[in-house]
Formats: sequence, structure tokens, C-alpha cells
Amino acid sequence: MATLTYRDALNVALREEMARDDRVFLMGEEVAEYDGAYKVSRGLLKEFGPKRVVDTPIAELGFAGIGVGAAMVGLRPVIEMMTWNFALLAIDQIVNSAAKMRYMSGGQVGVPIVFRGPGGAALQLGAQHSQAFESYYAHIPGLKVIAPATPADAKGLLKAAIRDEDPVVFIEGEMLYNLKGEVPDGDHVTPIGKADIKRAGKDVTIICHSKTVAPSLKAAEALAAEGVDAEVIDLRTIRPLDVDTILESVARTNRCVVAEEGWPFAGVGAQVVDTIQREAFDALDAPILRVTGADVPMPYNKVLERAAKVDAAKIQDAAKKVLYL
Amino acid sequence: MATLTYRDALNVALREEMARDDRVFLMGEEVAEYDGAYKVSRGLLKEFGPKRVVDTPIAELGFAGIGVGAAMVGLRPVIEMMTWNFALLAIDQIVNSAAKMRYMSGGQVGVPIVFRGPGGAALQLGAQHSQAFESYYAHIPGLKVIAPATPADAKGLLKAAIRDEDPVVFIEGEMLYNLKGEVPDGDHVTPIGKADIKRAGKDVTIICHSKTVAPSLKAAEALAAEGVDAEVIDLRTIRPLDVDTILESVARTNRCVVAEEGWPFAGVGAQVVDTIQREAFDALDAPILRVTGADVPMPYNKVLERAAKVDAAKIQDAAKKVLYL
Amino acid sequence: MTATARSTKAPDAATQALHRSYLRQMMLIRRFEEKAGEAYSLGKIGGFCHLYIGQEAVAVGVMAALRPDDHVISAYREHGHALARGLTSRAVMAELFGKATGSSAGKGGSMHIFDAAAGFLGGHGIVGSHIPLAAGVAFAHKYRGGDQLCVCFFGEAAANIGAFHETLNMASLWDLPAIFIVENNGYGMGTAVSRAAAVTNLSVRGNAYDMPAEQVDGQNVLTVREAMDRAVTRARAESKPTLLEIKTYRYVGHSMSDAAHGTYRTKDEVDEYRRRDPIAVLADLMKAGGYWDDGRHDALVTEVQAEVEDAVTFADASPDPDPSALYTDVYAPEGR
Amino acid sequence: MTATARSTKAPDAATQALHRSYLRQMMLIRRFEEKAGEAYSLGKIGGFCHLYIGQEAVAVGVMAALRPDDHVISAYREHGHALARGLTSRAVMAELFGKATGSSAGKGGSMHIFDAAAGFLGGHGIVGSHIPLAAGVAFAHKYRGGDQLCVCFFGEAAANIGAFHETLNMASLWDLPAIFIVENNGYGMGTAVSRAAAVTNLSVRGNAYDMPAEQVDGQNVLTVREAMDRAVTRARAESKPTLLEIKTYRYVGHSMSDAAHGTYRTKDEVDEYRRRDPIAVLADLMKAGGYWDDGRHDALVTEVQAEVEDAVTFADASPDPDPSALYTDVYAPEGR
Ligand SMILES: Cc1ncc(C[n+]2csc(CCOP(=O)(O)OP(=O)(O)O)c2C)c(N)n1
Ligand SMILES: Cc1ncc(C[n+]2csc(CCOP(=O)(O)OP(=O)(O)O)c2C)c(N)n1
Ligand SMILES: [Mg+2]
Ligand SMILES: [Mg+2]
Repeated sequence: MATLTYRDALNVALREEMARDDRVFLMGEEVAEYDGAYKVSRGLLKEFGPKRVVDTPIAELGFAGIGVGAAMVGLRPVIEMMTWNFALLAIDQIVNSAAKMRYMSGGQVGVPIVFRGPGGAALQLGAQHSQAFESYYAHIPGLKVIAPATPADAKGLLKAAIRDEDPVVFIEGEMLYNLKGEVPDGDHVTPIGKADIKRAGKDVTIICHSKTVAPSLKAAEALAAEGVDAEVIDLRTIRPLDVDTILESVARTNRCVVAEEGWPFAGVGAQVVDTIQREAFDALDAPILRVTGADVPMPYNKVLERAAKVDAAKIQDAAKKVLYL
Repeated sequence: MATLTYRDALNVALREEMARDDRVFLMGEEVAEYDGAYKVSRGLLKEFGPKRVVDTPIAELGFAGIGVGAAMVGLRPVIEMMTWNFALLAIDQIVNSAAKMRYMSGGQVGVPIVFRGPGGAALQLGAQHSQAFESYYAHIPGLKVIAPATPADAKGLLKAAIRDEDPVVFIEGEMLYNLKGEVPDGDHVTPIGKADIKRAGKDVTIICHSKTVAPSLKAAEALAAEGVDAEVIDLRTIRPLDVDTILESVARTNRCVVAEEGWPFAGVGAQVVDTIQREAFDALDAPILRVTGADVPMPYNKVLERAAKVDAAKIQDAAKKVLYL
Repeated sequence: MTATARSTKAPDAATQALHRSYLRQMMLIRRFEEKAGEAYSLGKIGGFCHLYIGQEAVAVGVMAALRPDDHVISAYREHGHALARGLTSRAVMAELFGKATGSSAGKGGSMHIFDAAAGFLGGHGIVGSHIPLAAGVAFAHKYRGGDQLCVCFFGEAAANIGAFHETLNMASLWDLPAIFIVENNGYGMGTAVSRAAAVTNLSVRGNAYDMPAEQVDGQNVLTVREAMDRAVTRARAESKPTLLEIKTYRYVGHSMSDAAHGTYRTKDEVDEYRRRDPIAVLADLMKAGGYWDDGRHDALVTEVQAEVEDAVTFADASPDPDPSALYTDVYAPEGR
Repeated sequence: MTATARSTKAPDAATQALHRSYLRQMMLIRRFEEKAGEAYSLGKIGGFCHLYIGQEAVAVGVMAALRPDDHVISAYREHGHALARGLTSRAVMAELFGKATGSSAGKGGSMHIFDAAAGFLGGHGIVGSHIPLAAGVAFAHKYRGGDQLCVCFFGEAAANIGAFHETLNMASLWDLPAIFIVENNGYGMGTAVSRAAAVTNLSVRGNAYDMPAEQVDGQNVLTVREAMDRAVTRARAESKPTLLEIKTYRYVGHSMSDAAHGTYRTKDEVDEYRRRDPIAVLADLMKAGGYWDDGRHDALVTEVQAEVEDAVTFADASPDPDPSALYTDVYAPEGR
């Protein structure tokens, strides 16, 4: 067990998987000679050479498709999106090629590929660079969607994603890259599709993922000081959703808050709410509340940006509301 | 009042708006000399000439952006997507340019544009041509999203969309183009953001839009025969959602089914469910059920395709379930 | 003597056999497509159905230059490519009929014909979307160090979409063994090439990527084959891509819902092109060489006719996929 | 005598004044950007901040050829373009500070500077995404029948993205009065042009769209202006687009988080380019003409310095947007 940053945990996962399987290669803008725009791929060019760590032109649609093509004939590409904002240019390849290939070929052609990079907002990057698109990808049958919140999960889930036979959308957080945590050494593979109970509690379930995990835990601490015992569930995988863990928790707490970074309309949380009210209707003692990013393009100004974002206070507040406190 | 097909109602709306305002022009693949891939623009080239009815190369990203640029300096473009499946190639322009321009320019530059075309599945077009993307666009602050179900609404809402100061995503249905109905003559403008109660009822609310409206009404008839009085609400506008009409109905019926053509995960229905359980928690006597397209890429085979699609029987079934019948 | 030159001297026996096989393939595709058109009218085929009639020499000439371990990828007008690549008429027809015995188990349809074993990687419906896929396949070949290549077929209208540009740039920059075949049949749906592309000689676009490019007569299968041989050598020996603009024509409408002529082109224009029919061009050349005659031709007509009839019978008799198939193949089977 | 030729004979007074104004604009941009860099280090500017130092002659030479009713659109490295287009230092600096008095009311930031009244249409952060917007603006000009045009600035790396291809094809096909300026500063982030584009002379890409294209020396503002005059004439008189590849260099890192040299280029290379500094090139030419000297130069340094200091003071003193601004400008105000 070593203490690593989230960034380095991803780096270790890439390095280990590339060493383990020479079909794995990394491709994207600035991943090689620049060591990655966010340095996730630091040292990989040096270790694996330019055949396996490939800098691309700015051509998201094109190199996403090149990755899909390579995967169709058996390689295991990891395609870095410098950020997921730019992947809107490539979404046709992710949705129409990667996700549908196995099905429309009648099961003949799988696409074992990972699309990865940071999603959501960092600090003051403005409207076009501050978007969380988990719900877009989770909407699509044929894709798996992962958004780890900790260094250990970053490593374990990226390794699982690379080994998966199907296309995986792997959404990191630029704001998480410097987060430190204990990371198991060696072949630490975290199963896809399993949520993690980050804090056990009995009064209210807070469901979160990626960047909303830390504020959820902070909110839980604050709630504890007010005598409320909150359970915090980190989804980790968005699709497939770990419905069992969610329902089991809500059956105990009878109250639920769902926090996510993205916009409210048809976000991931909407699906979580839909699932819970359908499967655990009688268990609920209050409506489920969601805490989301403000329903506006992200403003540049620091004060406005802060107001637009999810934070611990907003989550705490929602938890108290569902407890009628 | 004339009886028109949905197709012709759209055509009339385009013609009237183009006659009314010479800033309005139509652009897209095959809209001019071919009279439209689905003939929605029939006769417009002849009437308005090639300056205002413009055939494009196959370049969705490019001509969507050209539309946005023209709108930024005051024209009122109507950009036809031959189908919304192809608009994934253009979604960056819709989400990152059209939807955010007003905000990121501090209110200086609006984008009065309509993106329109058929969405969802027709018959046996296979996985890449059979997708309903309402939830993608409805997720985005800055966009309005409209999906009319009837000829009258097709006309009234398209006219409203063209007159709107903001970018509108207008999703038609290829399977609806031949649908006939009464359409008010002349300046029939239907307000954006208002749902329509297509059938009043007291036992259960069925919420639907676009292609699920007809099967919902059919299900309501079948339910009536079983003594169940269903209310059918056609959302018409997805964003902004007409929350008032929905809540008012559910407050009376206490039970609800939401039907939509698209995939379940984080679909439009998920947002409707989220809204209702939050705002009308105590009114609900049963969990809300959703009827959606199967969570798979669309298969080509006719039998499988039928099984994948929403139909009246599935809606009827869901309605009975929420009534515990 | 170049193979395209008219000659009264017959080539060697192997070449004669090759020409006969090209002729057979073109005639098979022609008959297959005519039959598919009929079956569509009878409601046995659904959805969109884009026929290849008139363009047969392109598919056949291109495939003739390939090895079995190469890969081929195409768009939605791909029945001819699939047959020329060696998929059986049965498997392709059954796919059009949506049957479990179809090449994509009935789940793909006319636009999504796949045969992984034959290196035939679809059938893609979003214009231009498979162009990067082809470069990716070529990337994999180069990555593995073999000398296989990937051929990509698309229409001239697809050369206006962004994916074309991004892919050709990367393919050239990285020296990928890919051959990009622009089948310039003059129209993208109802839009003539001159109304969609600022240059109508699309091969000049190769310069923008420093990629070797040629314009090729697509009505003569032997010319196509020769141009392909040059491109294949470049791909195998130098791992370099090529852009081939092959000039051809579709006799039929864009899809089954589009008339052959009347809206955007005249009957005269279609007739004009029919006069240089690729099947006739080759048959005439073979006759001139003295190794083909009407008798043999008629026998071949009967032969391909029988093959296509058999394919229809097979497709008709085949079952629909099991209802459970709706939910399989979304993801890999568990534990794989 | 062409304007670029070195000469000891002084040009007429109007030209001298013009040259002084170019010099002032370049010096203002230089000083503004240096100051922005400092303010960034002090935490007064957030997010990404891409400085224009070294490229000043491009913005100034291009804008000099325009009319007030033309339009200009740019990417995220646009402070210089905005200033050269006539936005005030105050409005731009305040925007970088995120203040209510900023050109986008503090909601846009460094990458999204807008001034509709000045015809300055942003500031766009998705590489290449504003290229079609420019064509759309030009489309509108042509639609309305005026002789206005639209200029679009982007980097050489943006010429590899699909939007470039789709747009240039349509702009040429439809004869749109747009001028596409590729500012080739040699790098897209850390990637040298030769590692991203299969052709490094990007002006050759014009051929693929039958669009007039030129390579232009971007260190000499007068050369830029001359090339622009040709393009402007083409746009106004013939409604035809032009592709100008202007060769330039950024002295600083890609953004504030990128070192000026060390990773992907050497200090020597940067120094080499600094030797043909655009400000010095023009000042030397003016001195050689006898209408400039060190005294006047120093006075101008002081003048722009004061302007930039004032801009910072103004930005510092300006208020943040009202909290309610979070929810305005998402849609047009009701009833508009
Ligand atoms: C991205 C995209 N836009 C539009 C379409 C609709 N469409 C299908 S085929 C076609 C024309 C393509 O023409 P071309 O590339 O010349 O090929 P051809 O049909 O002539 O073989 C169009 C516009 C599509 N399938 N995908
Ligand atoms: C579509 C997209 N991909 C990637 C990025 C990240 N990015 C921002 S600037 C840049 C380099 C652009 O270089 P160039 O076009 O040469 O302009 P320069 O920065 O040199 O002015 C990249 C890769 C982006 N903003 N948008
Ligand atoms: Mg064509
Ligand atoms: Mg550059």
C-alpha cells in the first residue's frame, strides 16, 4: 500500500496494464512528448516508446475512430480526451461506432476500448470547458461509464476498464488529480458496476460520485455534529448502476439525497431517483432531493462559479430537508 | 381549419415564417433541389429561391456552425438535420456554441436559431439510424427542446421556435410525417413550454410526447374499456418542462406513467419522475413507472424491433401496474 | 501489353480465369442487387436499401488486389463489397431479410453487413464515420508489424465531412497502410458533386495531406485492379496510404425510395452511362481476346441467377432471430 | 515603392501616422499581455490564460485592413485581437479579472471576450469551433447583400480538425466573404506543426477547396497588412474567401501553466525568433525612414504602460457581477 495522488494512481494503472498486455496503447493530444496535458501519462513515452504512446493532431473525431478501428481488430486502445468537453466532437464515434458495433455485427466485432480524461469543471475555465457529461454516456446501451473518486479506485477501475471487452467511458476529475490516498500495490483491479459505501450511516443516504464524494463526506461530518448519521455511497460506476447497494441502503435509511456535478435535467441523479422511487417506494419517508450544478452555462467569475457548483453546505442542507430538520 | 399532414403542417409553418420575415432561411442536406429528404421543405426552393433555401454538402458540424454564425449577426436560420442521428456530429456546435453564446458574451450575442429534423426510429433502419436524443438536448441550459405530436402543434410550435430569440432543438418524427389532423389556418403560434392535456381523466396520468402520444391515447381507450379513466398529457415542450400542468394532474390522479421513445437511463422520463416525486411526494399512491425503448441498440429484424419499441400495450400494462390492477 | 489495352491476342490461361472470375462477381452482384430490389418491393427487406448497380467494377477490381488477411470496411451501399469480398449470397441476402442466418444474425440489416472471418468490418450508416475506423485497422496492422492493409470505401459526398480530413491527415502523418477509395458516382443522394465539393476532382485533396492520389476509371475492372495494385504495393512495401478516386455511376436511385432519374438527373444521363456498363466492358474485352462468347456468357447468367435464387430461398426459409436476441450482444457475454 | 521595402525616403504623413498607430497597438498588446501574465501570477486572473506575445503583428496587420462594420472572430488566444480591434484595455483587463465591467460582464473570461458593438464575436475555447461561425457571419453578410466580411483567426493546429475542412469547402463553394487566418506559430500546445500536419505549408490546403491562399511573413506588420488588402479586395469585390497562413511565433508558453521553453522547444529557438521581433521590425523601418527615434519610442512605451496600468487599476476597482447574474443571460429576457 503506497500513498499516491489520483494522477499517479492512473499513471500506475496505465503503466502496469501496458507492461502486462502489449495490445494496450495510449493515444491522444499531448500524451507522449508532453507527458500529458495533465501529466497523467508522465514517463510512459520513455518507458514504452512512440509506437505505444501516440501524440495526435487536434482531431477528436478522427482519433476516437482510429481507436475504435484498432479495437475492432484486437488491440486495446486507451484514448485520452484532453478533457471530456472536447469529446462532444467525437461523440458520434463513441455512440454510433463503439457502443453499437457488437450489436449490429450480430456479436462478431467487439470494441475493447477505453476513452478517458478529465470531466467537469476545474477553476474558472468558463462555459465551454466546465461540463460534466456522465449522463450522456450512461444513456447509451453498449457503453460502460466509470467515474472514480479516489486514488485507489482510479487505479483499480482503470485497470478493470482496460481489461473489459466493451467500450468504457472513464471520466476523471481535473480537480481530483492531486488528491492523495492509499493505493494497493500490484494487481489491484476493482470490479466495474459496484458502488462503495464510503461511510455507513442510518439516517439518510447520500449518493454521489467523482467530485461530489468529498463534499458529501464533509457534509456527513457536519451532519454528525448535528446528530444525523448519514450514509455516503460513491457510485464509482454510473453504468451499469449498482442498484442493489442503493436499494439496500435506502431500505435502511428511508431518506436519500443524490449529488452530482452536472446539470439537473435528465442527469445521472434523475435516473437514480427514478430507480429508487420505483423499487423502494414504500421505504421512502420523504422525497429524494438532488444537489446538482446550477442550471446555467458555467460563469467565469470566481464568485459566480462558486455559487454554481455543488458544495458540502448544499448537500448538508438537502439532507436536513429530507429529514425535515 | 384545414386537415393537413404533420409534414405539410411543418411545411406551412416554414413557408409562412419565411414569407413573414426575410431573415429566416432554411439550410441542410437536400432541402432545396430535392425538396427535402422527407419532403418537409417541398416547394420552398421554388417559392423563395436558392438564397433562402440552401443545399449543403454532408458536413453537419460545419453547417450547424454556419447557422449559429448567421444567427449571431441577426439572421434566423432554420437548420435541417436530415435526421437527429447525424446531429451527434454537430452537437458540439449546438451545445458549445449555440447554447452558451448569450451567457459567455455577457448577454451581448443571442443565437435565434432552430435546429430541426426527424428523431427516433422509423422502420427497420437499424442501430445507427434509430435513436431518440431529446434528453441530450434537454440536459443543456441555453437550449429549448420541442417535440410535437400533432399536425397542429407541428405548425404552431415551429412558428414559435422560429420566432424565439434562443436556440431551439425541434425534434420531429419520421413516423409522424403522414399523420393527419386539423390545423388552424394563418398565424397559429403555440406557446413554447406548455403541455397539452390530450385526454382528461381522473385515475392515472400518462405523460408522453412525440411518438408516444398516439399509443398513450390508444392505451387510454383500452383502459377506459376496463373502467380506468386515464389522463394523457402531451409534454410538447421538453425544455422548459411544464411542471405546473404535470403536478396539477398528478395531484388529481395520484398515479403516473411516463412514456418515451428513447432509452431509459437518464432519459426525459427520469427527469419527469424526479420532478413529480419531489414536488408531489404525498400525492403519489404508487411509484411512477416508465415505459421506454428497450435498453439496447435498435435491432434491424422486424420482430425484434417491434419488441424494442414502446407500444400501447406496454403503456396500458404500466398504467394497470400503478393502479395495482 | 497492359491489361487494359484492347488486344486480339489472348492472355495466358490464369489471366483468362481471373477475368472470368471478375465477370462472374460483377454479374453476381448485379443480379443479387436486382433481386434485392424486387424483394424490397415485396416487403421482404425493410428499412433503407442502397443498391450498387452500375458500380460493380469498383468492388471487384479493388478486392481482386487484396489478400484474405487484409481488411475491408464500407458504408451503407455495401452489398457489392461484401459479395466481392467473398461473403456468400445466402449470408448477405439473409441479412437483408433480417434473418438469424444473416451475416450479422439479422441484427444489422442492409447497412450493417459484417463478416469478421472474411475481414469484412461493416457496413456503416453515418456518412464518413467508418473512414477513421479504417485508419484504426491500418494502425493495428502497422502496430503488429505485419504487412496487411485496410481498404475503405466511401462515396464522393463523404469526402466533404470532417472525418475524412482528420483521418487522411493522420493516415499520411503516421504512414498507415490504408487505401481510401472514393467511389465518385457523381451524386450524394440528389446532390451532384459540383454542388457539394468546391473541387470536383477529389483526388487533388490528396495534396493537402501529402498523400499519393489518383483518378481512376471505375467502369473498367482491370483499370481499377491496376490502380489498386499500385496502392497495395505502396501500403505493403512502404506502409503508405493512398487516395483513389474511382469514377463510376449508379444506375439506380440513391435508395429504394429514390427514383433512378427525373428529379436531379435525366434519363439521358443514366442511359449515357449505361452504354459503358462495367460488365459489358469486360465481356467485350474478353470476347475481343477470343476467350469469351455469348454461349459462355449465357451460361454464366444462368449460373449467377441460380445462386441468387438459392440465396432468396435460403433467406426466405430461415428463421427470425430468437426473441432473446434482443438483449444479447449489447455487451460481451459475462466471464469472457 | 512597396510599403515593406526598406527605404531611406520617408512615406507621406498619413502613412507615417498609420505606422505609428500600428506600432502603438503592438506595443500596447505586448505590455497588456505582460501585465496579464503578472496579474495571473498574483491570482487576479483565473482559469486558462493564453498570451499573444510575439504574434502582435498578425492581429494589428489584419485589423488595419478592416472596416468598422466587418466582423472578427477568434479562439482563446484573443486578447491581442480584441485590443487591435479597438476594445479598450479596461474592458479586456476587467474581463480577465472576471469583473462586471468586463467586455463579457465577467461571465466569459480570458477565452470568451466579446464586443458586439465592435463586431468582435469572441473568444472561443473549442479548437476550430469558431471557424464555421465565421463562415456563418460571412454568409449573413452575403445574404444581406452588403460588402462586409468576416475575419477568422485560428492556430495552425486547428487546421487539422474537421470543422476547418467542412467550413473551407462550403466557404469556397458558396463564395463567402470570409478571410481565414491561420496563425502558424509553429506549435499547438507542445506539438510542433510537423508532428501534427502531414503538410507543414498549410496554405497548400487551399487547393483542396479551390480557395486562394498565401503564406505570409507574420513578423512584419506591413506585409501582413498588404496580404490582407488583397484578401479584403477579393472578399468585398468578388465575395470570395481567402486562406492566409501567417507565419509567426509565440515567445511565451501555450498558457500560463506551460514554460516558454524546455519541454518541446529550446531557449535558442525562442531567442532566434525574438531577434525578428515584430515591434522592432517596424520601429527599425520607421527609424530608417527618419520618422521615428528612440525618444519618441520611449515616450510611446510610457504611454502604453500608463494605459495598461490604468486598465489594471480599473479592473481591480471594478465590482464582481451581482450574484443574480448567475441566472441571467441563459435565455433572452422574457418578452423580448
Ligand atoms: C453524417 C450523415 N449525414 C447524412 C446522412 C444521410 N445520407 C445517407 S447517404 C447520403 C449521401 C452520400 O453520398 P455519397 O457519399 O456520395 O455515397 P453514395 O450514396 O453515392 O454511394 C446521405 C446524405 C448520413 N447517413 N450520415
Ligand atoms: C477540440 C479541442 N481539442 C483540444 C483542445 C485543447 N487545446 C487548447 S489550445 C490547443 C492547441 C491549439 O494550437 P493552435 O491551433 O496552433 O493555436 P495556438 O495555441 O498555437 O494559438 C489545444 C490542443 C481544445 N481546446 N479543443
Ligand atoms: Mg456518391
Ligand atoms: Mg499554434
